[in-house]
Amino acid sequence: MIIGLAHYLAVASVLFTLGILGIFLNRKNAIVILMCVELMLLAVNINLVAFSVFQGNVVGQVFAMLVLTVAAAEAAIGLAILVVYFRNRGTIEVEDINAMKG
Amino acid sequence: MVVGLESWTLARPELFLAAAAMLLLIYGVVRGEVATPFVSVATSVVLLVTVVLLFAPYREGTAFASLFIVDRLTATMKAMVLVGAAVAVLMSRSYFEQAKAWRFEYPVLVALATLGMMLMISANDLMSLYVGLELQSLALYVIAAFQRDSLRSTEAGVKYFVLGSVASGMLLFGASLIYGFCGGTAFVQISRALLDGKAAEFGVVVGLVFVVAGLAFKVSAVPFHMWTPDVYEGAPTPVTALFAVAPKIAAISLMVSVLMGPFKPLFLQWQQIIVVAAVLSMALGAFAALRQQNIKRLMAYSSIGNVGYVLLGLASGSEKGIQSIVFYLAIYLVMTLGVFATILMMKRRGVMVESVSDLAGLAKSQPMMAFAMLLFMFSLAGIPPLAGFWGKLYIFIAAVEAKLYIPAVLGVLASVVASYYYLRIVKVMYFDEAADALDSTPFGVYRTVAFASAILVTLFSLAPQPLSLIAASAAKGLFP
Amino acid sequence: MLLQALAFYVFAAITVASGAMVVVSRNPVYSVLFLILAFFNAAALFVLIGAEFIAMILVIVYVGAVAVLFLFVVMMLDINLTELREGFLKYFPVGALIGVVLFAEMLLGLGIVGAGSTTIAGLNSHGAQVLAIDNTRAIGRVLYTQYFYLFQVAGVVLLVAMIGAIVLTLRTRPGVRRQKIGDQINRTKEQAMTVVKVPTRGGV
Amino acid sequence: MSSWPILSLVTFLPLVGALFCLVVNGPKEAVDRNCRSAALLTSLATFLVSLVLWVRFDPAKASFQFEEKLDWVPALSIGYHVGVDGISLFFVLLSTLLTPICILASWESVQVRVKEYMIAFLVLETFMVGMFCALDLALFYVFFEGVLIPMFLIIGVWGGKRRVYAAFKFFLYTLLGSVLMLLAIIAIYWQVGTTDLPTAMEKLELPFTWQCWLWLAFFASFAVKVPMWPVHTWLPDAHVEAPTAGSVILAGVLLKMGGYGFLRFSIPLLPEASQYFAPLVFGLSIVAVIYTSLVALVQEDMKKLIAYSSVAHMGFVTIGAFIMNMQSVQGSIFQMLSHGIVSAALFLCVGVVYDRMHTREIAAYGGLVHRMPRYAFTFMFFTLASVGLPGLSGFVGEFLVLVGTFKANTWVAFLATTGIILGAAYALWLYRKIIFGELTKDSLKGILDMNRREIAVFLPLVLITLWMGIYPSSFLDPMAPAVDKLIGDYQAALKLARTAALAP
Amino acid sequence: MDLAIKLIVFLPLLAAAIAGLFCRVIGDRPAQIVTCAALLIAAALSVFVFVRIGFGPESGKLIVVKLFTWIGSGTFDVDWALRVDTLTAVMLIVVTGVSSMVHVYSVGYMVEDTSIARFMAYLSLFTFFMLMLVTSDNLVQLFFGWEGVGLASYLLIGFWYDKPSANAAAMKAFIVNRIGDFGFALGIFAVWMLSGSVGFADIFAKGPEMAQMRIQFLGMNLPALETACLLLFVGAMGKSAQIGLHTWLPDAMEGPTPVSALIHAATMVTAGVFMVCRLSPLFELAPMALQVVALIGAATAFFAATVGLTQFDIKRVVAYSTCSQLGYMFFACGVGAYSAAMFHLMTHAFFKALLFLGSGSVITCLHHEQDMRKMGGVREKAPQTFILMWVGTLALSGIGVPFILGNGLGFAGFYSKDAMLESAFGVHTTVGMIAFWLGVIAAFMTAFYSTRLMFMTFYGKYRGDHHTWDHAHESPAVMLIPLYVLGIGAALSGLVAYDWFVGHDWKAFWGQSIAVRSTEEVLHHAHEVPLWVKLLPLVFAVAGILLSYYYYIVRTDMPARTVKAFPGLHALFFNKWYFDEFYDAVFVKPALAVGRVLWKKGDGAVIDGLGPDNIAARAQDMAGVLSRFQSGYLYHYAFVMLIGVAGLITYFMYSMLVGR
Repeated sequence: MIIGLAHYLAVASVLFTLGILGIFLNRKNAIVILMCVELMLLAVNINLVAFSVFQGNVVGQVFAMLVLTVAAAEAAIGLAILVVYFRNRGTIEVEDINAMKG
Repeated sequence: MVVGLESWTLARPELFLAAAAMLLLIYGVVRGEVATPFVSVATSVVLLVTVVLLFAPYREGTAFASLFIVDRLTATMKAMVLVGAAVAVLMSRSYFEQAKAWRFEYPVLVALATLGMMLMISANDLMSLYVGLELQSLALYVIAAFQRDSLRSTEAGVKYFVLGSVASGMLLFGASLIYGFCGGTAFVQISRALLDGKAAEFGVVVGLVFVVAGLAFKVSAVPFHMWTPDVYEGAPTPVTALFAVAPKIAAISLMVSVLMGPFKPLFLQWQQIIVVAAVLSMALGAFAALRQQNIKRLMAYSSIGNVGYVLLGLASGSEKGIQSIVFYLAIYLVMTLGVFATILMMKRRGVMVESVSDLAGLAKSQPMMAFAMLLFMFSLAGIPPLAGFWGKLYIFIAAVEAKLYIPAVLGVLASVVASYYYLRIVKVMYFDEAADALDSTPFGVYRTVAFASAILVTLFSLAPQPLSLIAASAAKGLFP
Repeated sequence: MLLQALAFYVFAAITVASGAMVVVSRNPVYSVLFLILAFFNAAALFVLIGAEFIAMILVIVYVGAVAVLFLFVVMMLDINLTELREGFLKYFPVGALIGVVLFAEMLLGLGIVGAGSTTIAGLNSHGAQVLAIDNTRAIGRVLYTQYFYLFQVAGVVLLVAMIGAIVLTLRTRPGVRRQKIGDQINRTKEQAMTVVKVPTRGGV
Repeated sequence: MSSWPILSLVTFLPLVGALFCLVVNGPKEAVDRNCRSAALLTSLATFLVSLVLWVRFDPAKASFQFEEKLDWVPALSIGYHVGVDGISLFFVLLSTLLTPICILASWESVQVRVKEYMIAFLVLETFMVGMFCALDLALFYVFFEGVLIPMFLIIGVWGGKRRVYAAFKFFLYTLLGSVLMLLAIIAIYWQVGTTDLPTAMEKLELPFTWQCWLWLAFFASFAVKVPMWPVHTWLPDAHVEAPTAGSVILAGVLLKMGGYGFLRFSIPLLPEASQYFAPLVFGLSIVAVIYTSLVALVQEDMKKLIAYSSVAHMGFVTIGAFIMNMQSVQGSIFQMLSHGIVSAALFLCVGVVYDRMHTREIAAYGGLVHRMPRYAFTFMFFTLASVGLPGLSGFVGEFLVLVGTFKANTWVAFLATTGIILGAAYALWLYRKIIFGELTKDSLKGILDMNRREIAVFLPLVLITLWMGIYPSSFLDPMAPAVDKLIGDYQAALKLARTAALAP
Repeated sequence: MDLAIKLIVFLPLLAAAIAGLFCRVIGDRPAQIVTCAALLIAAALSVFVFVRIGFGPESGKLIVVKLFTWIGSGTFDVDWALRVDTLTAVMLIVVTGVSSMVHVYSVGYMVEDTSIARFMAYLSLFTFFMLMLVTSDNLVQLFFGWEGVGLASYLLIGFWYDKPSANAAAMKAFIVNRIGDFGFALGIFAVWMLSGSVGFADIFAKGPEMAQMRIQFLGMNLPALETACLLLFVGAMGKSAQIGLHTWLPDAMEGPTPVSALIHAATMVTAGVFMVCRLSPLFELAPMALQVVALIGAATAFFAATVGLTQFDIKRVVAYSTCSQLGYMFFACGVGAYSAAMFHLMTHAFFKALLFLGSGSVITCLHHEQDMRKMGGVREKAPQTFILMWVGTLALSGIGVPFILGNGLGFAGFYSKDAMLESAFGVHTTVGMIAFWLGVIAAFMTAFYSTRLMFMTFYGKYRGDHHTWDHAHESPAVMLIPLYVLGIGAALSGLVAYDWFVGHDWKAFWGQSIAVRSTEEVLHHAHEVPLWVKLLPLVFAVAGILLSYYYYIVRTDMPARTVKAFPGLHALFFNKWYFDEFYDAVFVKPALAVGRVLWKKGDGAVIDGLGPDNIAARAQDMAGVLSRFQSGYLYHYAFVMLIGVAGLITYFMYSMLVGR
């Protein structure tokens, strides 16, 4: 049994779907949403790396590195925003984040 | 491979902006809070100087191993973005001072966000697209939450951030698929691959859908618009003003260059997506705003609606369509800045207010401001002879020529519905008696911006030709 | 080959399972830990496919920095363990349905299952490409030349992240005394002491 | 013919006054006074210039005269192309005539925001005149829609109790119609590559289905404007709530934009569709004539009654326009002009008593003739003109329309003629309730007759009504060649279409 | 000659303008002088014109004075022009003569009124319109005069605007006339469509041609000329108060009495007859239309007479008699005896004006009392009026002594009524016979009710209150002089004019102004009717007078007993055959009800309710729905995005599958 590109893509698809589902199934902690985003990005990285390897060019891996970098930056900012939000609201439960609607 | 001088020359405006932003950052750090006014003004100046650098002298071509491209269209779009950002920065001082959040990081972040926008406008590769997009997004997440003591501002930050991250996740996922199926990330590679027959692959279409979804989020097109009203309402007003113009124009430009560039072979596919998004956006922008009381929220819906029209122009996929987009955006920029200048001056006994009903009696207390607002509102509603009409006319001409009859009909009908809430603002200003008048605005940035916008709107109304020439020349960038 | 396949399935299964646990864990701390587990296994998958550099970066950046940051923030903000609210269960079916549909469409449409895609079939037929030089070197060659621009911009992105994180979270609390070295060094004799002329026999 | 741009002068002269009003400053009284005088003077000057237009108009020519053609938005092939022919000439004059009258009529009744009021009126005048002069579809549309802005403000700011509802209804109703027309204009532009009207008339060749769609789009706009049943309901509301002068302009000029549009655009551009849809127009017009006349019979508000009567009168216009023979078309145009004067005057009449009593309830009046004989005479005069008494302007238009209609379709003529009977009934009923009877209401005992200013407002209208009734040739003759050409082209187009259809 | 004609027509207009517009400035007296003078001059000039046209150098000729173009639109061409031929000349005499007398009379009659100048202006204005009518050269100008006199009638009926009944009557007159005009207008359209012209000369020339044509009218294929003539006749019915459209005429008595005399007796109401005579060259080519005219006329003559039997308002009695007499004229026209109709028109103008003015004199005498039940014995107070009224009554009844002086000797009505009845008999058609017998019965009733009026008013004892009686007095000279003039006319006009109108000079007199062919034929037959036919009307009239004498002088209880004997018939007659009630129930009330329904339900509930208001409400609802969707929750927002993506992918998947 040969592990081919499709296997990696399948794993990525599962992770991506999980990430997306996690975002709107999670009613609890906003940080978990960030983690779900990280899961999505991981899926993307798996895609990129898999394609890169199977195509035999390195572009995908460079892209994955960029994604990693940006994801780190994103995590930092996301957490910072959650922290300031927490300071104002005293909670980061997703269900409580709805001062504005309509 | 060494990065040649040519590359640096082409990216001169961006380099200048980046360098200036960092210098200002250093200056701010060194001087502390006292530097804020200077940094702010300097940022505006820098942004405007960057506009000059875009065209003096104008060069076009690709740079940095074809990751970066400059043509008429990108230059024009960048100019609009820069002007929007510069004015937004200029208009932010009194708001933030009052909110006690007047810090030098704000203008610097705006400058960096603008840099990100310029990079994304100039993107010629999925990777440069991504980094540019993220640069602007990250900066914007921060400035949405910039008024960190305010629950609404931080909530806006949270929402914008979370949904933005999801959207960029989708975009990335799509990008990864496209990379995989097309064998490269450079736009030329993609387009070549698609022309070579990859266009039939469903994987490409899925990738395209994800990419378009990510971009649609940035332009807040339905159904990826949900963040817009909340963020517009929650973010500090000057930030909202910025959001309404600069990132929107940049994202539209990006969308145009992506869809009309590498994905041109998939026109028939993406046209359907864009038409649906356009129609939904126009309709939602029209209907959802009917009951809004908060004027910022109302403007959020209005911007969704306007994006719908722009997307209709894009959906026509013709040179005229692109012209119409540039034309429309330029007018949209001016009108929106004018409206936000008015919103920013809404104070009652020193307190900022932002309810539509607070405008009551403005026609009496500040007739000139009210008149300017009246012009903007009728213009936004697309009533001739005001500029907004020409924008819509242009768009609809493009749409009809592309045989998009039904979307065009739906579009004009939506514009009728939308005119209701624009009129409502006029009604509040002119028909209603004020229980308690707004404070009068001293002559300053807001009035200047409002009047300048009003004058520009009038000029565009009477002589749309120069602007249409600019639009035509910009569209040449895509249709050489 | 079999070993490779076995390894793939193990790592993939753990990755997916921990991904799922990230979503469903009641305790956010567990979520973070499962996230770390998922990253580790993903890194293992990368190694398996021959992308060692990315695998290492993933471990270092994610596990070393990002995940720890998460953990830190999760700990810092209050964590109260409550039952999954009914919202989860209420929305789970419809969410799951859409998720499954999307997933199925991706599988089918991308040609992961069945023989839908010529591209994937083509790439599969070649199998994983082995580059002439090692993975790290290959990346290094392009990163600072062809993709120099991206490298720089990534730097700016990080700068923005830094500014953003600081500007949002840094607070100068009134009443908290901090060491000001500059002030200490600049202190002059006149500032440091007052010469009081004490009159004789007058007391202080 | 003329080296100086007289049409542009007529169009944009009012803006000079508006600009003056805009910059005038000082204590409120002075500003009000200056704005009033400035507005009156500018509008009078405009009127005088437009008279020059009439004097120098060559009545023998069917083509457009005083043409001016400039590039405006070459990128979209939109030009500033203006000109008048016999059809539009008098509408220009009507607009320029009614504006000073409106300003004079608002002299005392408008006391708040005088400056804005005058600006709105002058801008409105520019739009109206421009609309009738425009020979470019886009230009026409700009003016056509632009009218909405000042009118919206006039109703909304200076209107009555339900002014907001009325203003919105007016605006949105008409906007809804006109945006569809915009699409039609775009479609035409797409076909011929320009929005220039004469070029479009020459070049436009559309398949029949297309013609029908475009015709319907134009119809949506013009029918609302005219207004035709059943899209007329904005009119009573708008009229009732608008200030007097607003109603005057609304009835006097704005309604004519629809009828003018049919003649200028629908018929020449889309002849086959016009013929195809003519029965629809007849049907709706007949319903309008009878339905609204019956509704007018039971109104309790003076303005509403006159508003409904306007719908009925405009029913004749639409019938006439689509019968497409010399008499009916000329009659239709003449009816528009006459209605422009007469209904305007009737609204002014309502305004006279409204200014004094601040109510428009018919029941609140009665026996005014005792205190206001001059007013009674004026009101009677225009009531009679409205019911189409021969010798006054209303007769000529109605009669010509019906003469022409009878030739084409006796049913239409028969049913439309019944409108004349009902017209007499409600008009005389209104007059009787307000003017005749004993003066019993205490509130009316001190009411004053018309003053000099009001007489000055009415006198020209009385004279013109008589003139139009007794010597209508001054109006019919100059429009004859243009109407002749319109009909000729229409018939030729139909003939062509028929032969094309017969050809294998 | 041209100048005279212009002066005749426009002097009254000028006078009206002076009196009406400047009444404040010049006062009442000058207004009276100006208008009376203008009318007297016009009357004098009319005599001049009449003489010239009837007997002078222009005898039998046609004079057309073209003023200027009125309406010119393509082939539809209408001029303002004054056309004078014998027919017009007769009308000129009648109109200016009666009008000038009424003007003079009004000076006295209206002496206590507050707006004398206005009244005089209206009268003069009316005269102008009437003159325009009779001098018109085409149908449209005729229509102008037609509607103009309608207007003047409206103004004058509603002259006392304080009286609600007067206002209602004025409106009714205008609107009922409008109904007639509706037909008239359609008739004009039809004529124009058929002949391509509205000028009389052209239409007459095209007459035979038109008689051959057919017309599609309201989906029916009808003979063209018959249709056109019938439509035109509808106009005549309205103006001349023929049965069906007569309801306005009795109500019109709300106006001042001189008005009734001038407009509702002598001139305006006869316009219908004039029109039929004027268009006689057309009508004679439309035999079916003529039969309708004759029948309607006869029916009206009979119907109005029956109603006249029972009325108590002195003016209403005269009004119904007018109605009835107009019916006579129409059946004369209907049988082709246009000259006889015109003859009666002229004589009727004199005696009916006399009767009205006389009634007016009685009314002023009794302080504006019009109910005959409150009169009686007035001859003591107003002897001159009494005598003049008798002249009028006898003229109306057609009393005379036959066989002497060739044509007999009698009051004016004697000649003209006989001429009409003889013509009707003479044509020997069914319609003619019906007309004849109805006419004879009507003659009986006419004699009865007109003498009933005399007996109730002037004989017996006064039945009103004493205060009025004490102040009752004979009218002043200014009122009596016109009465005398008209009395002379009523007495002698028949005798004098018999030969010109229907006697052996008629051809020379009329020239081409009326349809020669049928007139010749009819008059020929009329002169050859049996003796009993010639005597029968007279016998019936005398019988009527005698019966009336018996009822109201000899046995004053008889009327009441007769009423008891025939309650149903009396109620029918007394309530004017319930025409008003019928119209009210069938037209007026439903129209108002329908109007209300259309307004509230149609405009309000249906059009606005389903249209704009509904759309607005639905849009607002939509806004509500959308804002509920905008819940503020992140997961909802993310969900929407997911749905968007999933939807698009599903769509493409589907379309790809279908595409393959």
